Amino acid sequence: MKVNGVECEGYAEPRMLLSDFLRQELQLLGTHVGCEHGICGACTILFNGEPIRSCLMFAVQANGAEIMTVEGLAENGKFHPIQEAFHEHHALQCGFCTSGMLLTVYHFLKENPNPTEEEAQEAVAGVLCRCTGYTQIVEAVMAAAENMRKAA
Amino acid sequence: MSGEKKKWVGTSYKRKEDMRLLTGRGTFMDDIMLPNMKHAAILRSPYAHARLLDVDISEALKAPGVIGVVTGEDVKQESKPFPCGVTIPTKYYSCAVDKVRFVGEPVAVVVADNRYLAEDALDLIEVDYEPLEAVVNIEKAIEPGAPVLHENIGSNIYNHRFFKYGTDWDTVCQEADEVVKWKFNFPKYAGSPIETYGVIATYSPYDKAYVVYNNYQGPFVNHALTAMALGIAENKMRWIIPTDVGGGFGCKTGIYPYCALMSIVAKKTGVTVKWIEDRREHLMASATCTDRVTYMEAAVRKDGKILAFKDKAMDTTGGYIRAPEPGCAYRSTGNHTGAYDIRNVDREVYIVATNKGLTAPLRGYGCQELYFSTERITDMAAAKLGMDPAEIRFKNFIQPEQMPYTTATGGYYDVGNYPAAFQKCLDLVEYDKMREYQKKARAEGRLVGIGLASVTDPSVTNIAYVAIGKTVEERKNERDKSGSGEAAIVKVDPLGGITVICSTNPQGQGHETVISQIIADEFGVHPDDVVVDSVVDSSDRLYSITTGSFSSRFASSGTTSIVKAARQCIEKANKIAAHLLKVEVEDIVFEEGKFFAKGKPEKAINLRHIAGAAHWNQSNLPEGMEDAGLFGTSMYTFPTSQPPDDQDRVNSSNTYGFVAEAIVVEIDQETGQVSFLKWASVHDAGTILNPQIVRGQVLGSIVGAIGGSMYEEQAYDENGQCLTASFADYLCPTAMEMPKVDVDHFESPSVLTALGSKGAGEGSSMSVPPAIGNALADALAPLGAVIDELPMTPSKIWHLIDKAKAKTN
Amino acid sequence: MKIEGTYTFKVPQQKVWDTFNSVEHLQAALPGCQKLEETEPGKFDVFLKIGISAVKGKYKGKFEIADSQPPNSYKLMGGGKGLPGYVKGEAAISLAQEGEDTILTYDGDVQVGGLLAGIGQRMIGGISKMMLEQFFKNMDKELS
Amino acid sequence: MKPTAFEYFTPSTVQEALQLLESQGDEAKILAGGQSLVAMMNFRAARPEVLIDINNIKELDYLKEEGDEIVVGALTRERTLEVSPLVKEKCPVLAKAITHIGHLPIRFRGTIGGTLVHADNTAEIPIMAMALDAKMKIAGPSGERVLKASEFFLTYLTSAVEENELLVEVRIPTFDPKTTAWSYVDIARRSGDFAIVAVASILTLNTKGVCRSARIALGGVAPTPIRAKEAEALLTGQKITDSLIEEAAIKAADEDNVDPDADYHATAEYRRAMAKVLTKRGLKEAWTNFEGSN
Repeated sequence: MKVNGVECEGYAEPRMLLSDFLRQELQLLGTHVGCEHGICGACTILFNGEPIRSCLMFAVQANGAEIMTVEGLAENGKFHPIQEAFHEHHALQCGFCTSGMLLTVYHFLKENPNPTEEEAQEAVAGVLCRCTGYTQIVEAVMAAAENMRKAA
Repeated sequence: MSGEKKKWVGTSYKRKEDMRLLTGRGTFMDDIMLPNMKHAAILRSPYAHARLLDVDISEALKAPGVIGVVTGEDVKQESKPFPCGVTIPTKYYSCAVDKVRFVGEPVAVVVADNRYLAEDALDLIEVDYEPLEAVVNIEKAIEPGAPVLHENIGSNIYNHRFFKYGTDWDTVCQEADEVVKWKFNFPKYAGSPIETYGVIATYSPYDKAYVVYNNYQGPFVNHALTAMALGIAENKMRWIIPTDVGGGFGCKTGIYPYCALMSIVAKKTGVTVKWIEDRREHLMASATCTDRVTYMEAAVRKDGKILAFKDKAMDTTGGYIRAPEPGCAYRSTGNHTGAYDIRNVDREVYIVATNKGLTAPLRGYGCQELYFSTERITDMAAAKLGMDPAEIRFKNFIQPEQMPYTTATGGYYDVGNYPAAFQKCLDLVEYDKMREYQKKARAEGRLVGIGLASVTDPSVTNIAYVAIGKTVEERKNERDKSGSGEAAIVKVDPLGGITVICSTNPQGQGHETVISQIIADEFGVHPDDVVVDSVVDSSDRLYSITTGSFSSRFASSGTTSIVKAARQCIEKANKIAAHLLKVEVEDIVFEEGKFFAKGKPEKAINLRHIAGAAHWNQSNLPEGMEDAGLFGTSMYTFPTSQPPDDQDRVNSSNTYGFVAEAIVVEIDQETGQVSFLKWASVHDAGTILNPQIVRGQVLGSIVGAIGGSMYEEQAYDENGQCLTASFADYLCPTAMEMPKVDVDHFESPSVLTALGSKGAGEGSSMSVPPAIGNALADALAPLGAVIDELPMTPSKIWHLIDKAKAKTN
Repeated sequence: MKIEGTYTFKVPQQKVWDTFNSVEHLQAALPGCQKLEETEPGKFDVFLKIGISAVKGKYKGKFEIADSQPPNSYKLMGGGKGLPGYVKGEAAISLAQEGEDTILTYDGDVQVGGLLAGIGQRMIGGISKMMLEQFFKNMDKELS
Repeated sequence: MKPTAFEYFTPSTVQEALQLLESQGDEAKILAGGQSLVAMMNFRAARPEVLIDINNIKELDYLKEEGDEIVVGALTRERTLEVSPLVKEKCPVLAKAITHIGHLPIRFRGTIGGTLVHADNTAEIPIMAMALDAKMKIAGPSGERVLKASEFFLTYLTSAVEENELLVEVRIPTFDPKTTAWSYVDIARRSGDFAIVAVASILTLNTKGVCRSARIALGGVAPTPIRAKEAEALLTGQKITDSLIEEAAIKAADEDNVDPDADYHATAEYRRAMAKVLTKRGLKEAWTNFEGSN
């Protein structure tokens, strides 16, 4: 499979979850595991460009797929505008759900570059955060959208 | 000291932690990999109450990849029950030894090459249980004839105490015009951080010492208790807490039994063992707040003056009681009367055994349980007197001119202007306009309610409060315990770089950033130049019984230690500067990172120069200076952290902030669904160190409290089965459940802390449950329905409406 | 969890009684029953394989018929456990002839524990009801 | 929370999948989107010894129009239906209902076939299958058979698909939005949760606002999604009014029609009451949003 643009290989018995494979075999520790039943959203990654729960897929199912994890967001040591906005708006505290949040937002803004606040709120509702109360996350999403539109 | 104009403190300096956390490069517990590391899985009891007759591990031992299996028998051999501050502690081990007393209690541990194989082997362990009758209801548990959980105690009462402060209740009642009483039920809910517990333990048989990585949050008293349980010296058990901890909210104070368990497992199996708690384990068996039944009474005069509070509070800590309980009932002793000038208090406290999961502090520790009953009864008193709930609060507030104020129960409030802060909240929510709006809505038959809460927000606990669990007589035979010490080391390296090491290990609060801001101001450097080491390692960090990140300690006690340690450095630097510049130390001016003799700024030397002198040329120190280098250390404890007195009064915390909450709700009467129309939250956390971070703390404490008030509960059926062991049933609010909240501040700087700051991390977790309760009650008032429990789900609200309507028809 | 209700069999009471007390018929009618053995009079060992969602799994258990008042009533007590958790229950069962039909009334209390209760609470009530229905339907078949 | 070991097969045709089902016996389980199954496996509540992953069967992933039906391969993702212009135009109520399923990442993986076979009584697509009179094509060792939704859902979490069969296609009748009023409403504890009760309403109307046919499906009030036949009959042939809607709602929540269970989140009485409230609100919403209503 290709992860963050790099060809990767590893061994996985059929039952190994994709989340475990990314973390243990590929040592991509930025993908966090919070519930292993698809609800918390911390392990959300992009699978062929689509956001999915990596705890609800087996690694073998990702054979040949293109995957993007949080490690693939920043380029050349520079924050992606979404990361920048999260930083600017204090949209993270402990940072554990943040990887799932970022990838969810990354996909969301690709599909909807000019969202309403309500849409942004709904978009991040698929990832549980226990620290922030979400308000600053939604503010960051709106700011990121604006900055990305300006840059485009 | 406080109130000076600062360059960095008070600004929303952007977080330094974000750099790694936003790029997936944080180091959380599960990110730590050690050589020869194997993986543990825990077999847990499906029964709420049963005798353990036999645990057969023979098949599990033969399973592929299995290194070893540890059972309660091993744990009994290798450890003693954990000490706990009640008269007869339960025999609480890290793994069940004779009986299981709650669903999810550990019964055995398998260690295997990976977690998958470990879980496979769990399936092969045969346990012979003799099921016993379970008891889950607090009041039923203390009825005669209830099944007894702990034979050595003989009843289900872990702790039972009476307290009287001021004039006795009956006398006060004679003076009162009304006595309002009601029974309240407060639910069992949890912090449920997205990162669960995790432990890696290793044991060296050669030096008989343990190294335990874990995502603990303090207080470090539990480090000592764990060493005591393992029967080892405290310095033979090194705890390392990684740079990043994925949320705590009090819940991670409950990890220490697993530190003991995995230590035993590492010793028995001879390998390094990693255990990462899964979500199901977490939701059944980590830690929640206590659920509480309160029989609450208030004696009031016609003019609204509350003369006395009386309560009978019954908490349950579940199948066992473990430290820091019985704190649940006593942590709020000093602020029992909240923001009100009430001089008479009558309390009866029970802590009860039930076949439910165990407890630990939850953000707001003990205060949400307390204020849910005191703030609800205050509203009920207002209703009885025909007063507005805002008016009764104004009538009872401690006035600013009464500060400093000592509460009837021993709390010492140094500063505060509660009426003004409360008024700010009313203005923010447009209270009068909202009451008008409500009037109109009611005329249209809509259920609109306004809920208020005004409470004091205690932080930096004085560990002395735990002693309240024992009577004055019992305490006489024991040595006193007290204190609130928090540690900081500030060191300036030979090239002038500043590194800070604290004992408040953060779980997302942004300590690295705020510490950098403080140090930048103290030393006149840039925050980015300061390095803060977030790893807490018991072997090389200063720590004490009280240290850790809990009870909002960082903002008041942590920062005070940091400032003191920094100023020690500066004091020493002044002396060295005087020595180098050949002037008297009194003549040295330190400004913007430069040291110079008064009136001669052109001949300034910088910190690097001074640090260089202190490190590189140690024979040339000023006269009388014995130590080389440049560093400062502090373990500041508040002088206000005294043991309880012989009338059970105790200053249970050290700084007391204030929170005012005003919430406007509308209930859909057909479905029982609740929507928030308006919400204002005003906090007095003293001097604000970083507004953006404080706002995040407030909003975060609000979402957690919305959870406990409306969505989250560790629920049990009558047989003690936990019904909410997945996130499909334990419902954490999502972004869609978070309303818009206007947050504002009223700053009255504490005179007890170096920077004037008080705790800011917990506030709304204690004020939102009563405010939501009051809002819903106010909305339902026209129907005559009463809110006396949480969480209020649509189904429950609908039944209240249905019943009330049936009554009127 | 309380489970109560009635079921109408279109056969005389004695026949219903006999069938409900026959190992053979019980084995055939119990949903997922792989094995049923009477170890001593009125006491049974049972092995079930259930295939519904979270309840799916193999269960080993025992049940007992007590206070037997032929052909009118008896008490059923039993329980079993499997990897997904345990089930324990007690029910009073009574039969009454009504014309040509026999009305069976059951009034029981079922405890479900372990994994099942913790993650499947949303479906336990429904599934218990469904399995009981299934059992009576199968019994109906056995009776005809 | 790690799944038990299983043997893993990835057939690339329906034929292969059926052969595997036949040869592997009742311990085999089909893996489609896996959004319920893998979660259950992680809890070890599901312990299939054999997993037949049908995600590589490309012939099952299609969405097309045939006559007055939308024809959907069983492996089609929920998200594909949600954003399909065809579905939006010819069956907008389905697109709307799908937005209520979990959260986006679930819909990107979850398949129409998977959720139908899982047969949760509160799941959106099963409710819509009932409401729309969808037909399910099931392939088995002896060929194919087609079942109506009313025959497809047997009871709690149980569909008519046998252990050696595979659901391959769903045929959804389209409707003309110009003459059809529709709505999908539900109550859940949180956004994205399984509904406590959900109601789908589809009313075909003539130019004078008279209801020519009515279809109302409810979820969460019986072992399977159900239709409110009496309420539908009441509406048919009538001009829609508030009082008629009220009456229909009472009928929909009638004891003969609904038999809900209680769980921790809601009592049976609440569910029954919500059957009425949501039917009323659903019909009102359908009627209000309908262009010909005013």
